[in-house]
Amino acid sequence: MTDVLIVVALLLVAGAATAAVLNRDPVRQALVLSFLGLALALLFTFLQAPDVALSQLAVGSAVTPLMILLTVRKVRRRPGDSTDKGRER
Amino acid sequence: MRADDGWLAVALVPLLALVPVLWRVSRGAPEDRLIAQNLSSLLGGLALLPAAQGFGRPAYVDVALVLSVLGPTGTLIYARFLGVLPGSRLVRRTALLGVPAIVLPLCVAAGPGRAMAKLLLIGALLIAGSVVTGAGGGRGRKAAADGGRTA
Amino acid sequence: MTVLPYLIAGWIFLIGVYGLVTSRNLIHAVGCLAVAQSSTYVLLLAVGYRRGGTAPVFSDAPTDSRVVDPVVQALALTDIVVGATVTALLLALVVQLRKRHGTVDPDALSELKG
Amino acid sequence: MTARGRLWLFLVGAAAFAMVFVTACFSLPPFGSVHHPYGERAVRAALSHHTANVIASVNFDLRALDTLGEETILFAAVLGTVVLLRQTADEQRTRPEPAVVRPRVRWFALAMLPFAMLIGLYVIAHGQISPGGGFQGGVVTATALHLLYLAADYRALERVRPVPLYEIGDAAGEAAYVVTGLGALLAGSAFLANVLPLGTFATLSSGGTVILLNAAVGIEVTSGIVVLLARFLDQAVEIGHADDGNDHGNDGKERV
Repeated sequence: MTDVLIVVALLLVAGAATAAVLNRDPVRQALVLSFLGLALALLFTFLQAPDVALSQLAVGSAVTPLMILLTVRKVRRRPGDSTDKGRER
Repeated sequence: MRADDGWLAVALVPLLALVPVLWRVSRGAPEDRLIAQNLSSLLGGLALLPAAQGFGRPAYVDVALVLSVLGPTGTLIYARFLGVLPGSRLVRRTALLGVPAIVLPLCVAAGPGRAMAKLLLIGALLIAGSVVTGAGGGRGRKAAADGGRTA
Repeated sequence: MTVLPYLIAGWIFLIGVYGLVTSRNLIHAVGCLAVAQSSTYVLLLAVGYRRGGTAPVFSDAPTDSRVVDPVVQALALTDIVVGATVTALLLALVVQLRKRHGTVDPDALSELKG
Repeated sequence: MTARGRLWLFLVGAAAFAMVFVTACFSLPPFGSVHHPYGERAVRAALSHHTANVIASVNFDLRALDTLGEETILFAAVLGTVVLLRQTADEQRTRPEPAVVRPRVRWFALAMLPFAMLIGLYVIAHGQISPGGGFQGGVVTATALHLLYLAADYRALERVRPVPLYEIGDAAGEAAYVVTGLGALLAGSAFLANVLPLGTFATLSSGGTVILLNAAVGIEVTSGIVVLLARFLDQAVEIGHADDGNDHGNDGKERV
């Protein structure tokens, strides 16, 4: 049964990683990245590594998304040639 | 430490439910993505609790404890930057039905004591987080500039 | 099952690098780098896993129980937190680039340089 | 190099990597194998040092020098970010308008703040016994502080969070780690050797220097993350370019 959990978590991680790369808009990517962090934390727990899972959760659920979102806000703040990346999608 | 397959099978249910949630996070409408992100942390907590019991390691519950605090925090961060906090009946129902359905049997299995208090705390935090982030109340103020563009 | 976790780690690495190569936005590229980085954690922990083992934390387990490898876990755990601060450093570089050159598109940046 | 050329180069490289990697995978010991010579030695060493959490023992005792390296990378990364995101001469600070926060969110965030803080400190303090430690708990504690940003706005956070104090904390954490290591030298042992009494197995005071090093890392990570987020928040919410004109009126405002 542990193996089943590990395989499902592995597939979730692989899917989330692929989705994170294919979402080209940073804000959407940040949402997928926090899902990836959660999937990784679940996988690590099933691999009997709760310490690593805690580390991943702590970083992935709030700190990394906050930094990415703040960077996006800063970068889009000034009107300029490439600020409209998000609009073109 | 013999793994208890029954509890691990229970953990498999929320884990499998994360598959469609992943689809929504990566392909849904903007508000659906936020709801899906919110739902994912709730389902993650619901998978971790029975897994800890299944592995026979109450110490693993700490992971769910941290998730129950940081999950809603993450959702609120997105909500602030996107300018929306969409309500979701799905999130509220999953929390109000799923959390007692998993936490109460776990409490019975753990018996009275510190472990049970911790489980009840996590359950309460999960429900509180989901109710607050899932209750909606329409759009706040629709973001005018950067938030609206990204949403 | 005997090699699946290793192969998945390889896939995560490749897809992350693919994102880096094709990215048109440096913030997205930093995210892709984080994805590629996570492949190392998956690989390390997969190597350290032992069937039927439990976590090498003996607060609630007898000291003679079969445990998984603690060394790889220690490696992964510190790297996750350090990796987050390095991500912050890269994002700070992106902010600086945006200030200096007014763009976050790597292709536009290389044109500027000539 | 054109985007097309780059993609082709990647595809060729990826194909070569995939071939070598897959070959290597099939030569690795199969997933879940029982043979872990280093792991077994680490477990034995940790138990002989009365540390219940073997991972904490590996990090802060057996391979403490390695963790000093990791900690220094963290320190350097925080320092680099602070330098990169400092306010330059052509930038000016604007005061963002107060945010509009729903009462429900405000109360929730305020109620969670002490919980999250306590959980973070609990994770740090129990590092040598149960899963957790300075690295993980530090991040949780730092995140907890930012619930105040969610409950109100950036100005409220600024009032209760003196950044210089956390900058000192960051350096003090790093210094405390080195000083603990030097203390071992003074005690007539090797740098970062575990010289303190080891205590009773699986209690809060077990593990000797593991507790001190764990606490030092906890302080450094907490302060480091707070400083990092403070710099990003400054840049995103307050600091604007002098030429921006009335751009701030809309964008400095916070929502939800």
